[in-house]
This record gives sequence, structure tokens and C-alpha cells, in this order.
Amino acid sequence: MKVTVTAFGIAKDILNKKQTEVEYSGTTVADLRQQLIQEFPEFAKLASLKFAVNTDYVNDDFVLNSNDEVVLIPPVSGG
Amino acid sequence: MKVTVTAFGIAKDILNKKQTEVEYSGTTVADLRQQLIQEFPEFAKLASLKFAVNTDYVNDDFVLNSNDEVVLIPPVSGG
Amino acid sequence: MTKEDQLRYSRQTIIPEFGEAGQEKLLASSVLVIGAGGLGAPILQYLTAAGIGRIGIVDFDEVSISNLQRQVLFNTHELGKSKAQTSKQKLSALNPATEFDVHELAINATNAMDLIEPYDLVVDGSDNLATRYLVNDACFLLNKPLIYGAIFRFEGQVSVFNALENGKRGPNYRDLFPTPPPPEMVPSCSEGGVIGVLPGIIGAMMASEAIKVLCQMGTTLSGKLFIFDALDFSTHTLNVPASADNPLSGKHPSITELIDYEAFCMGQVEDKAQAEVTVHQLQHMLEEGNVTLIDVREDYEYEIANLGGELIPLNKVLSRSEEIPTDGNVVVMCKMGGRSQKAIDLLKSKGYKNLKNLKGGIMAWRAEIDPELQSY
Amino acid sequence: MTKEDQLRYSRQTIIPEFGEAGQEKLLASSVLVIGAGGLGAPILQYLTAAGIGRIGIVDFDEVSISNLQRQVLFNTHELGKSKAQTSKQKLSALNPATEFDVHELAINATNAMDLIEPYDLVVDGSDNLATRYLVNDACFLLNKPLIYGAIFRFEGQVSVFNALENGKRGPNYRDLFPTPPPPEMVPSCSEGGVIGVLPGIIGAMMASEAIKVLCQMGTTLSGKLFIFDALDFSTHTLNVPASADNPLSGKHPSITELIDYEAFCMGQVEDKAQAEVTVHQLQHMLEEGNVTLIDVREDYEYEIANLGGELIPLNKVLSRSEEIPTDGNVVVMCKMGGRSQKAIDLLKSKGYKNLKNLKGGIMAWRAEIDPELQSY
Repeated sequence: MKVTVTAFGIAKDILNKKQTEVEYSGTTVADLRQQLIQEFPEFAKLASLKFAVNTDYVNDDFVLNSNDEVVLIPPVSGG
Repeated sequence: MKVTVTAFGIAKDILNKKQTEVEYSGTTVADLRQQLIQEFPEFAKLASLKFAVNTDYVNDDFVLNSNDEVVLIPPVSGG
Repeated sequence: MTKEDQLRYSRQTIIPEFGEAGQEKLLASSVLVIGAGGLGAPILQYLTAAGIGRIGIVDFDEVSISNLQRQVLFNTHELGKSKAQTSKQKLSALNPATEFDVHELAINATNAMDLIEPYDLVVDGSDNLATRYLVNDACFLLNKPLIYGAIFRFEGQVSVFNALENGKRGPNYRDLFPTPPPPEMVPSCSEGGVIGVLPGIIGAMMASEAIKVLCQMGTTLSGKLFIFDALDFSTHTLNVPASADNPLSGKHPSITELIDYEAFCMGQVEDKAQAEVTVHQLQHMLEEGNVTLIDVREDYEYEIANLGGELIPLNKVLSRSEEIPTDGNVVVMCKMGGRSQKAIDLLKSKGYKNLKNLKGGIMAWRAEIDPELQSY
Repeated sequence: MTKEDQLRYSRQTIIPEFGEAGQEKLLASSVLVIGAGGLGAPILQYLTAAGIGRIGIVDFDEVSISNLQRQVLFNTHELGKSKAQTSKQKLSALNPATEFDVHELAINATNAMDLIEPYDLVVDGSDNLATRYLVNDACFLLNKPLIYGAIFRFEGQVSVFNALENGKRGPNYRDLFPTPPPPEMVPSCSEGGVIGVLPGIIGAMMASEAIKVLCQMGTTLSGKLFIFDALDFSTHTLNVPASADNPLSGKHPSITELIDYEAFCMGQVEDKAQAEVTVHQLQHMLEEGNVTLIDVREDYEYEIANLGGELIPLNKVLSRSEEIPTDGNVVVMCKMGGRSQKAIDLLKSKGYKNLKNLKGGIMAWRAEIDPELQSY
């Protein structure tokens, strides 16, 4: 299954790009989070972040569908 | 067939709302334009306006599909 | 860059995509900003802060009290002062290294080419359709990228025209709006209103796009129209293809030099002329005593300045139409001619055929007949 | 409204959705703006122009040269002056009818409730995570609507918290970001950078949302997070539900009064403490001569002010790591402690175990030990 990951803020730095297609074998947001941490260990520090899927914030047990857009939004603090 | 019409600027004033569902029997943008003029005669003054469908500007011969979002964007001149 | 510049711009040079290279490009760039009004204020503030090397400011107007709900570059002590001069003074204090050219004039088909030619890029914050077509055509003819933005009530539009990508110039204003609708369908800020903070949002977006074009950084709105509605906080980003029928940049260009933009935007000019009177014609009619004058402005505007007409605000013309004669000479007036045209259109639906619009409204009377009238 | 007010606000009162009723509401409203910085400038300018009756300005800081690429309320002649005082002076000239309360202090858990309580609405333009959680919690406890916005490089976020709709308060910051990531994952403007015009866009959007909440007009971003990326001009609007686990507003609230937000945002506080030295500890080590000090800032920053450390800019620490001892006391420093932490994390991947971070960087040294050092 393929999803598109769109990353903002420091998450974009970790991925080293804003958008990337991720081929993955799990079913839930929690699985995807685990896979991202394995590929990009710095994501471990963002372990508490919520994910949005398409236009909605979701919980870790949310089941992903093929071609979903998963959005990673770390807090930014600048003013 | 039903399309959603989203109107900006003076077109919103003519429709008297920003969004409305239009049930219509034609096929092209030109047909929809004609129908809008019949229902809201003031649209005759905006006869030269291009329409956008979903995310693209289109020509008058563009064939609409059910549930398309048709966007009406008159020029605005304020600065 | 000097040591002071390194400090001044450090918050943006630290960004990998911008860097010192981006800053060097801005310092070497020149931008012409048309209009130091609602859009002009944030455009000028943020381009100056960003370190553009040279900025031209085009505005013939003076600061008035009704500007201050959105034109945050000016203040209450500056009423009546030149907008272009006052802007330069404020902006020079913000960034003394930026050079400013003050163009205290109205841009028109005679001066536009010479005005625009020396600059790398143009940002259009003007307030009328004729100027928008003029600036568009001149920028196309001169091959200059143009940042477009316009506002109405809660809505704003942003785009980028003539931007060079892969050796090709992007679409322009005539791809978006091939021909102008009649003037009463395009209300200005004074006729249609604008929420004060809207030009802050749209003007800053325009400055941001200007910086991206100058630094060749990121993806601009070239070939796209961005629409923002502050009332429901919605956005639309629409793809706008270059049209083969574009009279400027299409397959068979019919416009190869600047034209008469006032006439072009007035549409059916002859129709209009018959339905309009000038302030001099009205003066003559008033002297003859053979005219009924209807003023469709609001009470408080009437208090400020009036020509002795009968006051029926625009939103009352239908309910109070029995006060308006259906024959004889009737002239309808407002501040600048927009609302009175709207009143006439409304009354036409009730069968009125004898109504004429005062061209330019009371402001034209002030400009041509009685300078003692208070401006507002 | 006075006759002057009718003129001043005529461009917005003419809008049907706003009208004179909207203006009356703004004139009777009070707003507390936290931070007179990059976001604060447009927030303050446009709220003042719009005619808010009373505006509180919270800022303890002074104008510095690196502010001027985005903080357009200030200029080069005002370096070193109080931001809050200078803002009041400028804004009073823009709209003499608005009352301003200057709060020249840092908002903290001790003063926040008293500061916020007298105002109808809060706009948070602060620049650090601890203040964002503090302001969020205080606004929730006081039932005040809060306009949120934050910026980083080319990206901005906007939302509306605690807004009353159908008798229910909307989601808040802890629904968006339940717990803070470690500090090095949340770079400030000085550490991560920000394109100067971005706070212009985001701050103006925040002012617009504030006006809508105060006038109960249109549809706000309550329950939504808006994300803008200026680099590719893309927008995302995400739905954010109220979370049942929210420690403030969820089913089983665990936070019923303000907490220690610095500690909360430092995360694993004990870990940190072992890996950090304070400026006083460093002073002692330097006197003893038993420490190697590595400075990971840029050349030009080092020229402005330094503590005699060895200069290895952050982007060189890996390639020049043989210059850094793998045993003994090594302290890594930067301006404020963010980049040095990043350098330490990078070096840890090479096996370093002896590195300590200078807490607060050279700015903490200036604040606590040597005020003669130049600020930047």
C-alpha cells in the first residue's frame, strides 16, 4: 500500500523533502509512525505528534487507505 | 445533473449567496452560463467571464460532470 | 554584505533555501510598486524590510481619514500629505540602505513604459480596472514579471504574470479576465468596501511572491489564481492556462502597443454617454432649475458635503421610489458615480427611463467646480 | 459613532456583513496581544486600524537590528528601545481613539491570569513553546477566545481556540499538540530562521480571525488548523476535533491551574540537566582552565561577540570533528543553545559522550555575566 507523506517544520528537515511516497505494509497510523522511525531515527523525538490524514486529525488507531495523504505537523514556535 | 456553483465578488451578490446547487439540463459551460442568466438576469452583464471547474479555468465548450464545482470569478479592482 | 547587513538579514539568510545568495539577489534588485494604498502599505513595508535595493513608489494621492482603517503606513497626523512622499520617509527609517524613487503621478498610457522600464519587477496594488489592464499590457510589452493582487470586501486575489519559466513567459491578466465587465460590476474599495485587514493579508502575499520571483526560489503563482475569502477562511487555487485568444500574448496578437484603457473599461461608451451628465451639465441644469437631483449616499456623507439634492440612500431607493419623478430631468448622484449607477439600474427594473447618472459624483464636482467642498 | 469615526471606518461599515453594528462591537472590545514582534507588528497595526477600543501589548524586549527584516512597526532609529512602549507611540498616532495598556514584562504562570482576565480576547504572537502552552491554559481556565499563529522559515500556522459556538467552547492548543517535543525539535526564529514577510501574512490572518470572533461574523478557524507554505504557496486546512484525552478540556481534566511551563517544555528534565552547564558553571570551568569550549555559530556572529571558544560552525562539526576532544570537559555553545544542542546530537552519532551544552548560549552569558557583550 502506498500513502503520500507531507511534512512541515522540522519533520520536513528529517525527511529532507516536503512530500514523499511511502510504500508500507501496516494498516494503522501507529504502524506508519513505527516505520518512519525505523527509516528516519530522528522521528523518535517526534513520537508524540498527531498525524492528519487527508483533511482530518486522527488517532493512532486510524486505519489508512491506499493513496491517503498523511500530514505531519510538528509545533512551530516562531513569532 | 447537479453542479455546485461557488461565486466570488459581484457574482456572489447576484446569486445572493456564495454557494448554491444548480440542477441543470445542459452539457457545457455555455449552457450553464445561459441558464444562470435566465435565473439571474444580472449575469448578462458578466457574460464575458470565464468559469473555472474544480481547479481549472475552462472554455465555454467544456463539458460538465455531475458534482463538479463551478467557480465564478469576476475581476475585483480594489487596492 | 556589510557586517550590519549580515545581522539585519540573519533571520532569513539562515534559511537554507534563501541563504546569503538570496539576500545578495534582493540587495541588487529593483521593484516598482504601483499604489501606496491598502495593498501598497504591506507590499512596501515588507519589500523594504527584506532589503530590496531600489523601490519605486507610484501614487498621486494624499492621505485621507477613510484610508486609515487599512493603510497602516500612514497616521492621523499625516492627513492631506502626499502618500508617495510620506511612504518614502517612513520606509527610509525602516531600512536606510534602500533607495526610493518617488513617482507622484497617475500612471497612464503615455508614461507607463518609461516608468516601468528601469525596474526588474512590478507589483500592482492599484485600485481600478483601467490601471490593471494598462500595467498588465505594459509589463507584457516590456517583458517584466508582474505581481497581481486585488481586494473586495472579504475577498482577495493573487497571481504572478509574465514570469519566466523554462524560457517561456507565464500567463497574464488578459488570460484571467479577457474583457472587462461594465464598470458598475467592478466596485472599488470606496464603493464596495473592504475589511481593513484584508489588504494586509493579500499585500504581504504579493510581497512574498515578488521575493520568490526575484530570488528564483520555490514555486510561484505563475499560471495560477489564488483566491482567499477571509469571511469563511477558505482558499481556492485555480490553474489558469495561457489562452490562444489572448490579444496580447495569444496566437494572433492584436495589441502591440498601449491603448486607451479608460475607454476600454467603460465598455459600451455610447450607451453610457446618453445616460450620463457631467458636473458642468448638472451645474447648468441647476441654474436653469429644470432638474430633480437625487443623492443616494448615506446621511453622514450628505452632512459632510452636498449639492442640495434630495437624500435617498441607495438601500432605500426602491422602497421610497414614489418620491422620484418618472418623467422630466432626473439626475442621480453619489460620491463617485458607482452607487448612483446601481440605483439607476434598480429603478430601471421599476420602469424608470428618465434617470441620468452624475459622472464622477460629488468628487468630480469638487474637482471641477467647487474646491471648497470637503473631501472624504 | 462620531462623524469622524463614520468617515474613518466607512470602507468597512459599507460592507453588509459588517456594517455599523460590527464597528460598534469592535469599538467596545478589548484585546490582549502577546508579543510585539514579527507577528505582533501586523496584529497590532490592523487591530488598531480596525478600531478595537482597548489593546494590551505584552513585550519585555527591546528593538534589535535583526528584528527589522520583519518587525515593520519599528525602525533603525529605535534600536534598543522598548518594543511595547514604541508600539504604543506609533499605534496611538494611527488611531488616537484606541486606548493602549503597555505591559513591559514577560508573561509567566504567576502573572498570566491577572494579565488576561480584563480582556475580551487574546492574540498570541509569542515566540516560544512554553509561552504558547501557558497562554493556552490560562485562556482556557478564564474562558477567553484565543487566536493562535506561529511561524518557521516559510511556514505558518493559524487557528482559533476556546471560541464559543452553540454554547460550547472549541478545541485548544493541547488538542493540536498534546505534548511538546524536545526543545531542539522546535526551533525559534533566531535558530531556525523566518522569511521576513511570512509574519506579515500570518499576523494579518490572526487579526482577521480576531475581528471575526469579536463581531461573531462569518466562519472562523475554530476546530481547524490552517497551514500556509509560502515557498510553494500551498494551503492545508485540517479539522481538529476536541480530544477526550485533553488534560485541560477532556473527559478527565488533570490540569486545573497553571503549571511550570519551562519544565514541561524541557521534556526529560533530568537527562537535560546532566548534559547542560549554566553560564555560571562555564565561568568557573574557564577560570579553572579545565574545559574546551566549542562555538558552533557563524563567523560573523563570532566577530560580534565571543567567549574565546574554538569556532566550528554547525554545518562543519562533522567534517571537523577531529578538532573536538573525545574525552575531558567539552562545552558546546551557540547564541541561545539550540544549534549547540543540534551539534551535540550530531556528534553523539559519532560516539561522543563527553559533550555538554551551554544553556541559553552567549545571550545567557550576556544577561547574567557580562552585559557589555554586544547583543544581536
